[in-house]
Amino acid sequence: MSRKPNNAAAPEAADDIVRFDAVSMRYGRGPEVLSDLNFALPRGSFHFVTGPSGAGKSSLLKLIYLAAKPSAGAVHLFGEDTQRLHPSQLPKLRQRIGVVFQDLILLDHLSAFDNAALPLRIAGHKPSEYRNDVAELLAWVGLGKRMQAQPPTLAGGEKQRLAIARAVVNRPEILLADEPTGNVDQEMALRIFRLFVELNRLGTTIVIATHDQDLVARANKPVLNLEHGRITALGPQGPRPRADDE
Amino acid sequence: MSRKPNNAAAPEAADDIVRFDAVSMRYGRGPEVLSDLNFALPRGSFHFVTGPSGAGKSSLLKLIYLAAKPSAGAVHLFGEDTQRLHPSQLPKLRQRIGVVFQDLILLDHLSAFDNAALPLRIAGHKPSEYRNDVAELLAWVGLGKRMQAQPPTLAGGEKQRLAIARAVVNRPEILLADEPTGNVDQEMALRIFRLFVELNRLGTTIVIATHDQDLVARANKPVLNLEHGRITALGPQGPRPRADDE
Amino acid sequence: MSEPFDVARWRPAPFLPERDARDPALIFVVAVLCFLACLTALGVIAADRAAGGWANQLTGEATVIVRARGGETPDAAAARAAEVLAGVQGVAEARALEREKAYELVRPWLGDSADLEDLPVPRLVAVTLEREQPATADQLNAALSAQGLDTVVDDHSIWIKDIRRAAGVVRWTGSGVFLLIALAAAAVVAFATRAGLAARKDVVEVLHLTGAEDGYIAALFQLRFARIAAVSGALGAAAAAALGATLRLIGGGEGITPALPIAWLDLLAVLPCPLIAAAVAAVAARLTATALIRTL
Amino acid sequence: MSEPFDVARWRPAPFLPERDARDPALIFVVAVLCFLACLTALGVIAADRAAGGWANQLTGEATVIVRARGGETPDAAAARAAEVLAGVQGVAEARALEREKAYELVRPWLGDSADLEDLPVPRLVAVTLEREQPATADQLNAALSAQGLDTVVDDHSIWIKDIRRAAGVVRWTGSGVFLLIALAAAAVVAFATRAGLAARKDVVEVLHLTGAEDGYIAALFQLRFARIAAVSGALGAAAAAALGATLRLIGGGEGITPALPIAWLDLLAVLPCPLIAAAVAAVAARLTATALIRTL
Ligand SMILES: Nc1ncnc2c1ncn2[C@@H]1O[C@H](COP(=O)(O)OP(=O)(O)OP(=O)(O)O)[C@@H](O)[C@H]1O
Ligand SMILES: Nc1ncnc2c1ncn2[C@@H]1O[C@H](COP(=O)(O)OP(=O)(O)OP(=O)(O)O)[C@@H](O)[C@H]1O
Ligand SMILES: [Mg+2]
Ligand SMILES: [Mg+2]
Repeated sequence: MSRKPNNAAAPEAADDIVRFDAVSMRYGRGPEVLSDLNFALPRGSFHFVTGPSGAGKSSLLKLIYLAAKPSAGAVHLFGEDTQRLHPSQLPKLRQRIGVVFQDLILLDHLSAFDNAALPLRIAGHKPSEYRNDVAELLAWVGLGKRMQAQPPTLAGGEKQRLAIARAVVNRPEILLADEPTGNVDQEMALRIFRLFVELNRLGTTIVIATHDQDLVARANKPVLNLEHGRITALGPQGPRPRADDE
Repeated sequence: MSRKPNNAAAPEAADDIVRFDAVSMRYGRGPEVLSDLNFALPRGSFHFVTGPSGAGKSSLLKLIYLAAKPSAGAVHLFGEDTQRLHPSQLPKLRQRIGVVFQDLILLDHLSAFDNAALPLRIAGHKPSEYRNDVAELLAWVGLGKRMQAQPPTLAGGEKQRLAIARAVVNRPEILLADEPTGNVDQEMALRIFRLFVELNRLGTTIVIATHDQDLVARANKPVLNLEHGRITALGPQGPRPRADDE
Repeated sequence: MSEPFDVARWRPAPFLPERDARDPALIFVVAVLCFLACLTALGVIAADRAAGGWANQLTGEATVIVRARGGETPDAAAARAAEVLAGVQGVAEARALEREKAYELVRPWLGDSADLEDLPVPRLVAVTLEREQPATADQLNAALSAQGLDTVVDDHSIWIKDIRRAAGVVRWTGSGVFLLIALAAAAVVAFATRAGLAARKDVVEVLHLTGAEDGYIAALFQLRFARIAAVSGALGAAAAAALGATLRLIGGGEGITPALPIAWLDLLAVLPCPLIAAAVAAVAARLTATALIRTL
Repeated sequence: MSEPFDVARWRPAPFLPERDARDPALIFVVAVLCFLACLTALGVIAADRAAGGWANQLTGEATVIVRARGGETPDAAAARAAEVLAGVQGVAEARALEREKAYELVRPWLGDSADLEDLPVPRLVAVTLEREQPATADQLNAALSAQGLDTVVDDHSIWIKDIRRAAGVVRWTGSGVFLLIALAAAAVVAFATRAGLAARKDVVEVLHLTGAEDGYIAALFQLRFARIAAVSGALGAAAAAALGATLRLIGGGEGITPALPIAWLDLLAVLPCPLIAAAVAAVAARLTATALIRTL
């Protein structure tokens, strides 16, 4: 994680996949929930975002996955200023990002399998090409026997794992996970973390917002701590050009 | 927690608020997710339910809050066999139970305040009688400034605290909480736990399903561990006639 | 956000979002259905009343053409026929018309030049029938031929039959269309209720699990749709009444076509529309909601 | 649950639940609207064709009654009138009818006894007018009186005006009702789309955030409702055609009332109904969905 001085128009690093320049954000006419954020995430990095409830973790992720717009400053994604892009260009960018939403948002009427395969379908791939991969992934997250089940019939932890499967199935360039282990036990949390590490090794940039202090402590990855919408602390590794190789 | 021998028609203890007699449960024509459960929760007790994802924790709670029926055996609630009750009697029983659902289910179009006040309204109380209590409770869980916000505009942890407020606002005789601290940090988790203990002290019987090993370890309360729908272990305190006083 | 929240002024918000209840498309659809239903009702009423009036008028009278036979003069034959007819059961009055009446009918064909007095022009007898049990053409004929009179009886029964048939057709198709529209309105509401429940499944589930009675939850939907339907019904009825009034004003007592005379009083027929619409909606919503809540 | 899941046989399920698309109430409502629309269309077509037919028939001909004047015999007057008329601009043919035609009309009034040969019974001249620019009654009258003929011209223009006026009323109210029904159908679909989007907000949100284009999402709703509307339209059209056929069978070529003669060919008018319904639904759904997706 490379921290930049405020208001400095630093030349863009070619391998910064995400860059925030003096970004502030508010919902509607509410107060600022994020204030003057400046940081960059190099391609292939792995970060945690921590902070108390309401600090702005989810809001920060929303800016990256293009579900919200900054009220000030610029969010750069894949080297592009997201504010300058035409709305019609956004879908293609979104297809390169995988997200585990904090409230999961699974499609209740589709099977677990269909839910997991969704990003591949949207991206226009053929079922015959990907169905085996999807099945393998679902088995890996422990849903091998529940592939035909609809989300309302899944246990809380099963839903969470399904949401994770959907987020990673497309081998996204960036993976954003918002509290991905809130409903699973420690063992499963570690298993999921290992999946993320594996993806990271294959090149995916990873950002995880979490309250799970255990996981953060064990993971030994750089941490971005938010309080009241401001960055207050950086984790053990500080700014780094590349994520470590585990 | 008082464990009973299988198939024994033990005379009902007057102060068992929940009693499972050889209870099994399945969804539709699926496999059994709970098998042959026998236990009783004395009035005023405090229990954790633990176990891996999919073990049946939520299903067990659903049987208690009357959202599901056993496929075999009998669930006794407030000394009544729930199977023998006429459907028209169930609403009154449900009003005596507070539930924090695993997926929260808040009413998106109502304010946080209205959401929290809902059980009191259903029970037929007058707004003027309870609105100050509701406001106080919301302030206590840290939502004092968000009382007018609708759930979709709340942070994950805020939603969870709102769901907890709604569950306890009615001073229920039984409080069931399904993973109530999955989205909050350790500090808030402890705060919530203290709220539960306080309620327990005032007489509420409490059952919490959770993966939070930290919380369970710290709490020093009896634990009911499920694996594949069966009770495999009881926590440190074993069967107890009354919950401890902290 | 930091809007100040005044606890003391808090009032519980409705469980179902108010904005759902104001869907303009739904209101429009139900209003159109009510409008069509009212229009149908107005049409049936007007047609029925017109047909009834005509038929009544025609039923009350008959005309008999009397031709002189043998040495009898036409006038004598007509007088005799009137006498005979007056004696028939079901005849209130029979009156031989002045010869001029008969001449009037013939004159266009013969021109002024012909001396009609010299010709055996038939005479007319006007018969007024009793309201309750009017004599039939057959009865009149029988009585007349029994007295050796050469007559043609026209009791308008062919016309009456035609009018009655047409009125029957209008009444039946009208009722059918009306019923169909009512069913369609009920179906719209049933659909809207189902959609509303689907969209607010969370509301229903939470209320249910918090201990609300099924009837209480169903009543939320029932009330909402009854209110929407009442508003839509009022709109539709008002539009139909306005159209009716316009037709009445343009066309006078005869409406825009003489076949459909609208009376001012007919317009009152739209009054129950909002009530009926509300009732249909309430029933449809209640049934739908109860059925869905049962599945919880 | 333990149903075996065969990955190799997996096919992607539709993004919008199929069962939503089969809501019987929605199908019924749209079908009823289509039925009413088709009925309206059939009625308008039949009435229009009938009116057109009558008017055409009446426009093509006129009848002139010729009375002899001075010493001329009726037959001579009629022949002269026919000659005069044939020379008028806009007359295709004029033919004096045999005297029997005139006698037929007079006989009921005079009885068989009268010797009509002795009377100055007027004669009839049948005039066939030119299709393109038919002569008016005034022109005929002028030509005839210029030749000193005592005639009455009946070109049916009063009837034609009445028929035309009635047909116009039927056409305009029919079109109005048709349009209203189409609008109602569009509103139903708009409402259903909104309800569908509200109930499946999650679907829309997930698809949107996963990188689906807005048009792709809108197309899901558009397609679904177009399909529902097509099915409903087919049902409504079939019902309307069946009713039309029944009327035609019961009433013969004249329909159930002579005023509404239905032709077999008219029934084909219901054919475009499913297409129109689908188009209206597709447009309504697309507009509604796009507007809502934009707010994401
Ligand atoms: N859609 C919204 N409209 C208005 N305010 C919002 C909205 N979403 C979040 N907020 C507010 O913004 C602030 C930050 O929310 P955010 O969800 O980013 O917090 P968070 O750090 O993710 O918290 P948590 O750990 O509880 O998930 C909170 O005060 C929240 O109430
Ligand atoms: N409505 C349902 N229909 C069918 N199967 C269900 C349903 N709900 C849960 N299940 C299945 O029953 C089993 C137990 O589920 P349950 O939700 O009780 O687990 P849990 O212990 O609460 O897990 P978690 O910790 O992940 O919340 C799981 O295999 C789940 O898939
Ligand atoms: Mg969050
Ligand atoms: Mg659970």
